[in-house]
Amino acid sequence: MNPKLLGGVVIGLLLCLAAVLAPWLTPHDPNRQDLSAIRQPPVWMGGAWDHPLGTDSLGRDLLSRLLWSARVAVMVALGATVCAAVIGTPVGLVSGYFRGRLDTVLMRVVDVWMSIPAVLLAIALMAVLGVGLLKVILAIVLVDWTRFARVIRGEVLALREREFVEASRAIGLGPFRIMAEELLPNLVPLLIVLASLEMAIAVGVEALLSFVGLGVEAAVPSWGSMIAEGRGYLLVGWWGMTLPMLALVVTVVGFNLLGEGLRERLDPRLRTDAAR
Amino acid sequence: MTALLEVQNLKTHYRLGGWLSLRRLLRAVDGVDLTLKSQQTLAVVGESGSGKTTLGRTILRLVDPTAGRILLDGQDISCLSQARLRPLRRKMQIVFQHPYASLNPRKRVGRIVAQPLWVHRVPGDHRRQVSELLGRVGLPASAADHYPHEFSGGQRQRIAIARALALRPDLIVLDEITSGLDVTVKLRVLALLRELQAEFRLAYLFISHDLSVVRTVSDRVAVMYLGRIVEEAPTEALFERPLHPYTQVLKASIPDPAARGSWNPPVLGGDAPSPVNMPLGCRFHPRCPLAQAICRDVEPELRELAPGRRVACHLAEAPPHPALSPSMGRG
Amino acid sequence: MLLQVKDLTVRYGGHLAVWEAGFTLGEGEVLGLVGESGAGKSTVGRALLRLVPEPGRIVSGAIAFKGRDLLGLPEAELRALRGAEIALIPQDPLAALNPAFRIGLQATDALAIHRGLSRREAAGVMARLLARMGIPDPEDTLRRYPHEISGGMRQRVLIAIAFSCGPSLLVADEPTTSLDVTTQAQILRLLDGLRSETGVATCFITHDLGIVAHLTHRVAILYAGCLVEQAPTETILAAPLHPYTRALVRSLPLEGIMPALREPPRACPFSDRCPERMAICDTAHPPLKSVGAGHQVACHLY
Amino acid sequence: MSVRYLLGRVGLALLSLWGVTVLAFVVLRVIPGDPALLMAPVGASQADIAEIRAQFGLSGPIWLQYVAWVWGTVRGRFGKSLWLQQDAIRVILERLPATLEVALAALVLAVAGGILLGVLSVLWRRTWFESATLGAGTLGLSIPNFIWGLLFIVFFGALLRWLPISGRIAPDFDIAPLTGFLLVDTLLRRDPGAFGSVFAHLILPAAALALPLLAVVFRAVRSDLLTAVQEEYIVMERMKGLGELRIIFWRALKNALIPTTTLVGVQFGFLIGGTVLIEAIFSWPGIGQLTLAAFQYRDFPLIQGIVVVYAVTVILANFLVDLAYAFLNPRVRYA
Repeated sequence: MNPKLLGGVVIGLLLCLAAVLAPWLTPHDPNRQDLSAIRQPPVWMGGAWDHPLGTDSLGRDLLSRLLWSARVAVMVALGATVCAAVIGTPVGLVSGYFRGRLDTVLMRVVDVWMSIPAVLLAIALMAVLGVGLLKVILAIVLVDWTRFARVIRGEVLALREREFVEASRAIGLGPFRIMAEELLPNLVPLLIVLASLEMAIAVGVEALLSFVGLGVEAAVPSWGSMIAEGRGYLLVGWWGMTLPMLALVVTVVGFNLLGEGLRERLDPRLRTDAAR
Repeated sequence: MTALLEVQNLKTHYRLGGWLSLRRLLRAVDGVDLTLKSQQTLAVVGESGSGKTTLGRTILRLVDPTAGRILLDGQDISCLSQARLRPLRRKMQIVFQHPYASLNPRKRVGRIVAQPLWVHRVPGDHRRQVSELLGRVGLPASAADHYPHEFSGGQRQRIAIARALALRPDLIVLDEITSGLDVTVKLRVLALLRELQAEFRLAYLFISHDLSVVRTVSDRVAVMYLGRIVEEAPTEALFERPLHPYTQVLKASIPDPAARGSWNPPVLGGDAPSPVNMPLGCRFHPRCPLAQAICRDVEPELRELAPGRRVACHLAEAPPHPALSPSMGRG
Repeated sequence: MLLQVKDLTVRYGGHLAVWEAGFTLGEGEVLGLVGESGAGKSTVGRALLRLVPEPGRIVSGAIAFKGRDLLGLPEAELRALRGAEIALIPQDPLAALNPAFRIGLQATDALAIHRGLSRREAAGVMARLLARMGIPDPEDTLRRYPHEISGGMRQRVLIAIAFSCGPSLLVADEPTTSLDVTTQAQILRLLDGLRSETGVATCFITHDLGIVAHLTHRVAILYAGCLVEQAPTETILAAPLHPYTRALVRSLPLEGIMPALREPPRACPFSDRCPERMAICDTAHPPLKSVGAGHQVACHLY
Repeated sequence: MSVRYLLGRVGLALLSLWGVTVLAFVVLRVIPGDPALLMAPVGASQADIAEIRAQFGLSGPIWLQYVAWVWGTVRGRFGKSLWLQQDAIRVILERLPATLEVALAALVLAVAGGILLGVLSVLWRRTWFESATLGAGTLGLSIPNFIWGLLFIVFFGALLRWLPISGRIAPDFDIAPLTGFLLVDTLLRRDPGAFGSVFAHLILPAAALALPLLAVVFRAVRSDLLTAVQEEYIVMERMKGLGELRIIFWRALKNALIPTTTLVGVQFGFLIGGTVLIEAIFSWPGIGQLTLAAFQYRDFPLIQGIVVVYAVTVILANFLVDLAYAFLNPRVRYA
């Protein structure tokens, strides 16, 4: 296992662990306010062990909130990635395999989709849909399925010219069976890498949306909203903003490392940069 | 003997360019007639751009023809839908040029060779059939459990041959199958093909750019130039006395190791014109050393100069002695 | 001796591409380096220019060119030799021309660097050279991009580049493999004409014995990175000694495939395909032995 | 580059533009149900809603609504901003230069920096520099640009206090807008002090915006260069006696830039989208900052205008990228 992959897997496992075990690991209810203990510093800065990472300006325990936020991150990452892949992959496959007019139309749609900046589209969708975890996932999927469609199509265009695809046509396989049996297995490495990178993007977008108040519900802790809240008292308690930021950065970098590590291991020649 | 495959005035044209760009017509195959009898080998020889590969794929309907007829066992398959074509695929198979691209890298050899069997719902124990096929092409039965990348180029061509044989076809199109192989391996594969032809009663359409390979395997040779057949003859007759100027140049261009010091290849004017802008008249006339006025204006028909010998050249004359009888094999 | 190669060993990552190959090349001589793909012939050719592609590395040996040790030469001095004293004609003319630049720029590099000509002067020289090679409108060709001319034309351009500075050693690395037969014949004729005119010593890498027969004076046969036989061309064609050479010359099919070379070789690399295999073949690597006038063979039979 | 290619690209750009109007229309109108309700301020009466409906042509069949909307869009009429009570398109155009200024600065920074780092990391491969830039590259492209913005504010603004973190120019300068691009305006006015202030204000937001793209460009240039230097034609350049520096900077780089260019085209959308948050974070008076407010106030005309202007910018940028691609790649006629 290369170091990137190792780093990615370790971070990913820790994140999943934190997400699954959050209810048992956390010392406090993440939403319990304690106005008698606001903006307490972490222990290494003279805080009390009761709140190992300190509290925010409403006296909520930061460690608990961070761990609960990990749940949101994991759900968004998995949900959005799976859905985007499920929508984008068939579009890319069909478009690349049949080419011709269908391809032209589908790719123009993707082009148009991509000419509205992703952030703007996500914000617009959230403004229209209203806040909520499922809606965040939906917005990310609506924005990001194009990424899968484009990259998969590019790969299919190259694969379909390979002689083994022609060989199965000569045997008498129909187009959809060729896609399922000949093309899809060859797309698996690319899909795995794309999915890891997509998870990083999804976590980032969720944080961004929550940061501007268009993400998950206010009652659900999320790194994005924690960053936004912490920003207000930056000068009196830097940890309020920095700790969730750190968690977010580590997570995103972790998923990226996972993607790059997987690429190096599965197929170093994969071009996935266009997917970002 | 009746013809297994008969191709009449076959044309495959491609449109180049698209929306807003200049539309041009690439005439890859442009009026080909040929006949292949069962259990015989017809070699189609040509340089790059001659349309030989497109011809092979059109005959198998991997590419759709623009015009003309393809008769397989007397049945016209040139207009059948892909669904109607599917059962007929048992009769005709293909082996491709690139041993590294023609096998799906993500499937084990066993599944690759068995694929035609289950696609066509062939009864019986597929595993056993696969090991028999592998054994027949000179590979151990254990090869079925390995992936293609574990094999050398020659071995992969054998796997591809085994896959083509699985349905017991009558016709196999061999598309440049030896061009990526080293000489000693190439000779071994050619020998295998000859053994299999007798055993499985196969007819081969052997597509190649290499005249010297063709000589050892084929009964008849058709020489293609820019989408057309310019000469067709029994193999030995063609090598002894090529009648078309292009065939003569082609033959003389190959350096023969046995005749050291006496090689003096003929000079052709320039490079081959492309199938996109075809010259008027005889397609070969801009490069032909013998071209005359008529060659610039009139496209020559493929004429039968002697029994079994057809040439598309205004100037070619029948050989002084009658050629070998047309259906007799390699001399 | 113009070129003297001794015990050349090249390694690619974990495996050996060439093992202790040695040969010489006199002024005006043409040596054919023959072998199948993967036998190490191209690697030897590139090693002569110290251009073995990564991760390849010349591990040991010596290459003396006009008495200078090429392997010990600093990079700057080597650059002064490349393109001027030693030239290369590559295998695939499309891959060997940069698709993003006009042919004129690429064709005048060598003249500009080694002869100090301006680009304009160099283009003039190049145009005359191309005209002599039968290119109808050389000025126009120089203005084009590589993808706009045919394969035969591209190879003519590369040959012109190779000859432009009057080299004394030419490495021709399968220069016609990617071309059609009729084009190949013309390019070979052209190349042979230029060679005999300039008298440049040539290392001609090929797998085609027909080309060897007509263009070379001597032949070295490589198998799995080892030099197995070396002799004047007539001798090789008329009386090959090594069983592998015999299979090549007499077009005999061989079972099996060429193995990757183990290090150091403890057996004859050809033993498992050899029709005349003996017990010793599996236990000892046969050294190259002299068996006649300029004829050497590495086989336990002799 | 042929006229045909140019025409084709113009056609594609127009087609995309048309598609954007459909998409914007669909997303903003069809999905949520009644747009008039969405637009209406909280607690609006039925009469207010009816008036909104009339003002924006929200009654009648959907295709008629679309036609009316496109017709308005073509003439740049999005209506009056509900929040600012001004013509929406004027508000947007007034603020557009600020957004373009920071976006262009970021683009230049990303492309120039990315290419430079890419070339250097190939030139000095197998040294500490390569590993350092590779690590930084992963970090650069992993972290979303609003996080970069916040980090910069904390470090360079709050802790080190090196650079300003809010606005386009220090309040003590008063520059009447000419072009709207303050870097240009201060130069035209020959006011070096103001220019310095504008420049200082630009650095952090532009850098935050640029970093992810810079990392992408760096990695693309690097990997394409590494591919190129293994190519036979680069071996031939070495063979002709060219030096390594010259080969990488003058020959291989052009080959590497061809695929990189397309990538920059795809990525530009992300950069432009990034301005929404970066402007909010740095109180940058452009349309990005306007966006969040427009959504907050449900300012429908303003939102429409912003979406269309952003899309036009991206489409235009992609068009320019296509031209650059054709310029670099002699093989392209019409892909």
